[in-house]
Amino acid sequence: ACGTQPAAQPTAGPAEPTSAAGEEFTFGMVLVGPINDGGWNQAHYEAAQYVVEKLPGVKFIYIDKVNPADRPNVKVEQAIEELIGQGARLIITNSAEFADGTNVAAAAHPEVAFIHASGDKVLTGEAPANVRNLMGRMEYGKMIAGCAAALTTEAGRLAYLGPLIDPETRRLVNSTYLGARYCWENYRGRSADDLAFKVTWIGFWFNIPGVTLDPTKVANDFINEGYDVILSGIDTTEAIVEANKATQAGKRVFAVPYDFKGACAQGEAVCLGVPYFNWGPDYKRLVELARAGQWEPAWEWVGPNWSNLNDPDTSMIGFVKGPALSAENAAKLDEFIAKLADGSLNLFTGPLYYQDGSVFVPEGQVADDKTIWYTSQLLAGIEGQSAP
Amino acid sequence: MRITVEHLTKRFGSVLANNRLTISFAAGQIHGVLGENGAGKSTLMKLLSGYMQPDEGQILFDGVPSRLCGPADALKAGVGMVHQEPLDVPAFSVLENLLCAAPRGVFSSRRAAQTALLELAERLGFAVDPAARLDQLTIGQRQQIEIMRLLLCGAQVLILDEPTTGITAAQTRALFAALRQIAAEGRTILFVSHKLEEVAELCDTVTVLRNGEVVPPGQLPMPQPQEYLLALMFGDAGASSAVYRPLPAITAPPVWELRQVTVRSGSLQIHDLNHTFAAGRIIGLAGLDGSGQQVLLRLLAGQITPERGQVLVNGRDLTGAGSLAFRQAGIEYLPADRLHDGMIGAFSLTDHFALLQRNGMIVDRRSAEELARQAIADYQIKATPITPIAALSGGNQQRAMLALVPPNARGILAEQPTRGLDVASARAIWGRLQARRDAGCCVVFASPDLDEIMEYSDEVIVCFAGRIGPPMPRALLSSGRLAELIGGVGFEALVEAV
Amino acid sequence: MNQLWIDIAAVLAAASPLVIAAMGETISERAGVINLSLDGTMLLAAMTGFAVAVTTQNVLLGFVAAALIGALVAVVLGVFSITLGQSQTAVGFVLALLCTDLSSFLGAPFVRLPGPAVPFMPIPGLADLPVVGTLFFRHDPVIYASFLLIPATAYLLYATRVGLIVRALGERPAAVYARGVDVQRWRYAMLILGGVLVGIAGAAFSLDLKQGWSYRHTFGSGWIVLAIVIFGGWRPLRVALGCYLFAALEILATRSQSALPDIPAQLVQVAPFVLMILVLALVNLASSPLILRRVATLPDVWQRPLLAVIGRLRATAPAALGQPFERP
Amino acid sequence: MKRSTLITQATRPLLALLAAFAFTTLALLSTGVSPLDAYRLVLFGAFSTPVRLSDMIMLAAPLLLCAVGLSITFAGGLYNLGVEGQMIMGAIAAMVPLRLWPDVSPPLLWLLAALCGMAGGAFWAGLIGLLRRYAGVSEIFAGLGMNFLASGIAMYMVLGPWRRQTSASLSGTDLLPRELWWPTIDRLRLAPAAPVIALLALAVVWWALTKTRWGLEVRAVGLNPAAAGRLGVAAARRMLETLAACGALAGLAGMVQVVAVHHALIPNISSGIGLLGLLVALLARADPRWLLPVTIAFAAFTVGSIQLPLTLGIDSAIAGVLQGALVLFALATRVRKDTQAARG
Ligand SMILES: Nc1ncnc2c1ncn2[C@@H]1O[C@H](COP(=O)(O)OP(=O)(O)OP(=O)(O)O)[C@@H](O)[C@H]1O
Ligand SMILES: Nc1ncnc2c1ncn2[C@@H]1O[C@H](COP(=O)(O)OP(=O)(O)OP(=O)(O)O)[C@@H](O)[C@H]1O
Ligand SMILES: [Mg+2]
Ligand SMILES: [Mg+2]
Repeated sequence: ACGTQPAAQPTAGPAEPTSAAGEEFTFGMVLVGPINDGGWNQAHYEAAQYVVEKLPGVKFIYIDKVNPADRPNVKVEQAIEELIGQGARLIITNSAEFADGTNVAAAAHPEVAFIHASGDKVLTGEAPANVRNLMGRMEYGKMIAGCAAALTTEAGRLAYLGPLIDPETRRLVNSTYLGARYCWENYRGRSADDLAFKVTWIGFWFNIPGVTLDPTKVANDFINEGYDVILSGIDTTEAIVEANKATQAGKRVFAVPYDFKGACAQGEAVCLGVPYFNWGPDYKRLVELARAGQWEPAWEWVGPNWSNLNDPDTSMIGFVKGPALSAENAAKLDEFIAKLADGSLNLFTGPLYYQDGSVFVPEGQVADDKTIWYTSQLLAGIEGQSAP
Repeated sequence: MRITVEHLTKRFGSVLANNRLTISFAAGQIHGVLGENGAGKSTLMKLLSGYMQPDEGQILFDGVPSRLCGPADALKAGVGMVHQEPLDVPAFSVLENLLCAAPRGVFSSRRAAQTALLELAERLGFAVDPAARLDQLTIGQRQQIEIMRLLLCGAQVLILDEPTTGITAAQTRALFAALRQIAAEGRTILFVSHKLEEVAELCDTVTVLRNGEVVPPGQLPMPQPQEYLLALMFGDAGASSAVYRPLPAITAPPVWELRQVTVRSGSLQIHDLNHTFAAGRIIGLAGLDGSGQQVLLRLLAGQITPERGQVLVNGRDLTGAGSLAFRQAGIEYLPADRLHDGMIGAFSLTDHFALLQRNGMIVDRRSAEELARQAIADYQIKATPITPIAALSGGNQQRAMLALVPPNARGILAEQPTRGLDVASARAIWGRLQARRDAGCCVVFASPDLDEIMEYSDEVIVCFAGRIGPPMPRALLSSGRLAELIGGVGFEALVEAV
Repeated sequence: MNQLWIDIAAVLAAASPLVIAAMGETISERAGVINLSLDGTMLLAAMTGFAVAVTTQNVLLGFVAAALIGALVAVVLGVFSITLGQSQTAVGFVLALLCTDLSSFLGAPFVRLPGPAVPFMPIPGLADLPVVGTLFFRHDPVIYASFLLIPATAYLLYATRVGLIVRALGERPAAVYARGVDVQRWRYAMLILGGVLVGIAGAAFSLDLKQGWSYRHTFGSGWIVLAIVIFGGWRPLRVALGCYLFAALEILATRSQSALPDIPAQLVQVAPFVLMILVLALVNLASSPLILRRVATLPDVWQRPLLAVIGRLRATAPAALGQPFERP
Repeated sequence: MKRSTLITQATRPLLALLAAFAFTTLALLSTGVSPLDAYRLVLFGAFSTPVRLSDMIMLAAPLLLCAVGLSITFAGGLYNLGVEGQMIMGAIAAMVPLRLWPDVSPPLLWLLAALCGMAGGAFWAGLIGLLRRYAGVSEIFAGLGMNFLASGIAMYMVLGPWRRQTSASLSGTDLLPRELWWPTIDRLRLAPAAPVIALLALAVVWWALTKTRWGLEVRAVGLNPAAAGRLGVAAARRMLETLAACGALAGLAGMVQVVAVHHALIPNISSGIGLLGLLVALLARADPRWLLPVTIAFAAFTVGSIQLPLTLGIDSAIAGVLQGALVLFALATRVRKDTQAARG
């Protein structure tokens, strides 16, 4: 019954020797959640499969669910140690939580290459020399998601199921809001004051019973409070599942899942679309780099391929429109995407204000990468905690 | 219905509780069953009522052999048993208790059950409130209800195991009248008791059990001479030796002094109590169940704190100090339920003595074992120093509990000190308590058995409805007067006189 | 106002697995057996129910499987405690942990898979009634079942012959034995009946209220149900009230993030568990001798109503709860 | 007679062992992997490399501390399910000096942290005792409630006062400065101080329970509080003391988790070690002589099972299944609880 994890079988036998390297190259991944979560972790897992498929002679091993709830006595370092013991020469860790552990393990194994996905320790100079950071510019995906939500909502009430509070999640919420507000004002012709946008943070990337808020309950609560589009910011799919249930119970609620291209499958009827990560091409590039022995530290923040958002071989960030998005709104959304693509629209243009009224981007300026990366508060107009 | 048993045998491990018993109980009569503790009376009754199954032998009802696989079979056959401690459900009302697991078809409805119950109660002369909760009734009342329940469920044979142990004289009279009435209606009654007088008063025949056998084989018609029955039951140990002893003068200070004490426990309240308990006395507390004896004992043990007033022990005010402080002041409390509240079943005598050591951080096993050995010799306890207390017989447990009373104890509070013990064991226990008294201890005990009170007390205190009478020298009291006082006759005048 | 009714309806729905499990536990505790394995049983049943429903695409089969698991664990508990006479607490606790790990182990392939769910089923005609319709008739069958189970349990315990025997089993098994009832067999039966309900409650999570399967999916619900049964004084109506109170507290906790931004919601969300225990403590404290003695010193005017309140609050456990019974 | 009792004494644990493995094997078979491979990892995996061995020891140390503490409460007749919470409170309390005075010399700071941790755990356990004594809440539920509260407080500390500079994640506080980590052997994660302290605790508790009057009194209270009280034992006080002693040891375990394992406060700092400790204590029948071997075995199962998902693709929870089954079947082969029913 456990056949869902074939990649982990060492019995799979050595891949046929390749002309390129002659010997097999193993890369390992430590995932924070389960590989089939329909979200963040599945996106990473499938990217690894993509690499194995595209690069002969590359073997993939992993340990998933490395978090204090599922594996209380396993630390990231330990998991990495196991993977290296199994022969991994490149390690990918996929959670912001893994920053310290990745650095500790990387320091202990200078001969191994490390990718810490979503982190910034290279940027801050705290990482050993064998660590790279990789992240996608999901801000665009979230703007599109926000726009789709704003185009669809009837009540003018959007809810965002947030994970934990850190710069990354804040900038993603802000992007969503900016996208939503823009489309609300420009396509729906309504005032920003009429748009309710609420965030509830559950406390972690996904539900850890007893530690985080229960996303199922939070989503239900959004619905009971009259929010009719739920945007997910967490790794898992509770938002779309609950929206789907509510719709079946006679309400009209939509959802925008996150992270994984196939996430709409859990509730086609309510899915407005999904912004997702496509890690495959970049992992492939980095695996080749590591195999060639050309590893060096870098902090990368990769954007979409604007010419074809959904190209599996080139675009790090994608957006698939969902069945619940009406044709009319889909057309408007395409228009919006086109504006983002050609640069005529940059939503991070001032004036933008934080919740407490302080200035995020001054009038007439455009935020640079570092400002956006280290967003310190939610924007004015968003209901929800900026900082704990 | 006539009951016959043939070659009935029941073993518990190495104990042969019933050894090839063969007897017959004729219908329509009251049959007494006598025997010392552990003679096998209860075992026989439990076999007859299907509560346990025999190892060998058979039971015949009206000559028909029947296999009883459980109490249900027995009741179907018409045999019902009232256990010594009524086996009812205390949390239920009288009516619920009656209906619980009643055989199919006996009661068509709650209402029908209630009517039937009230009718029967009237016939037997019992007073009953169908809505009352059982745990608010006395043991005697609960026994009456059990009897009626069994009769209503169709019992033709009624077995009563020591029914008079926990009930008052008045209740005993009512019970006997009812039993005669039931027998007169043609039913058979088996009456188990230690008490010769009761058997003499009530029974048509008597069967004496000794070590699991009937002695002499077969039933005896009543009446029989008391000495003869005693000899059958106990061999030589049963000979009476009650000697009245004059009270010595007391010089020691009183052990307890109660000053204006008001105390409440449950629904019972005792007001403005003033009493002094002198050293070197045995004081018996007499009264109906729940008249205040237990409250008084627990008050003296420091287990309940008075609402008002003072409790002095050896002249020191210990009001509200807690039972530990009382103990440290030399007060020892011996509960009725030895294994439950008295001692630690899994601990041996040695462990108990070790527990009593008061100095040093480390346990001195050697001296504890020495003390245990000595206690076993002194108190004739059938055990080794390392036998778990739970494996001792009831009498030996009681002796062990007594042996554990520290030598410097000033006051001993005993609740039913001989509960469930036979005459010989009881006498041994009393010998010990008297020795303590002679050593200057004050012994206060409560007992439902008036004979025990009369025999062993130096002074008697009568409790009636939460009021505590003045101490009366035993020498000035007759059994009849005591029985009257317990029932409240003349109690007012007694209290006024003080 | 309308929002209030919606919220109450949400509480009624959210409490449904708790109610079902609590009724089951009430029944078995009334018969004298504590099923301390509840938390593990619910997890294992939730997992099994979901796994079966996913594989067969049949929700009903999922519930059947979950009920069987509940019964199975109850039987194991029975064999160890009723038949072999081991401490119910120890066995129940070990079973709770064992079933939890078993659910994690066997459930691994089913983590976060999409699966079928109990369909929404408004009662035609009644669902559109104002207020009442929202509260009671716009739910799914599991929630209706939880509604019906409360009076059914009360009826069973207080109005039937079976109920008399069950209650007597918990109060004085020896008395029931003396009346010709097979104590062990009845205790098994009630334990299994309770287990079946607990199993169904587990599936009510994974197939309805918190649809899907993940590790520790029903987090702590089993423990809280055990506490609620005590809080409810082993009386079905009060036990149900406890479940609703708990569900309400949980919803309040979810809401509190925006209402009380200074307190992390994570602290608030454990609050219902803590509050439940505190309430239990208060209830017990109220009927402790300490308080009763204080009350006794008050003037009569105060004493009477206070004693009445305490009497209502007082919860006495079945006298033979947790005690083994051996046939003589 | 003698012979047969000897045989049953030897066969009973053996039977339990067999039954537990049969049960676990069934669970393994249902996943389709070879049980032998799985057992090889679970039983011996922890001893296969120095790194794993050291991980096992670092799990065994806090586990032993908890189990030793629980053997005290078991002797006192209490089911201290609150041990998880006591560990958490110990960890939180230990963090206080570590965060307040990072400049004090490390050994002094560790001593301070250990004392704080023990006090924190003891305090938390004492609350359970008070709830039981004065509010009549069974220690099981009081303990569970306090566990929830403790983890709530830990989460509050992690998200609130002690949160990281830039984020508010439940993953934990910032790591402690390096010099505050307990020194480890070479490249292993083994901090020798942890097992040493745990063994010391074992010795002290064994001595206290079997040789001292306090221990005898605790056992008396555990068997029959009413009778113990009658015989002059301050039963209520002993109950509080046993809980506090257990809490102190659990708190110490929490402190070890902070300075030797996680080097930070994480919400799940107790990592289920307390509950595992309950299983250990149950299996060892709270007998101090059995605590050490059982602890090592259980820690080895847990550490060994970490490789299961990696090499066999099955979940590591099978270690928990094996542990639970062992205790369950061991319970079954014990003497009945009700053999010493009341007589008289
Ligand atoms: N359930 C039991 N297990 C072991 N031994 C028992 C059991 N019941 C009775 N015995 C033993 O069998 C013998 C007869 O006991 P039984 O209760 O029949 O005596 P009894 O005549 O009723 O005594 P008593 O006057 O004390 O009630 C005693 O030695 C007793 O210890
Ligand atoms: N449950 C038991 N566990 C161990 N031993 C027992 C048990 N029941 C009976 N015995 C043994 O059987 C013997 C008889 O016990 P029993 O209680 O019947 O004595 P008894 O005749 O009632 O004596 P006493 O008059 O002292 O009460 C005891 O000495 C005891 O060793
Ligand atoms: Mg008898
Ligand atoms: Mg006896």
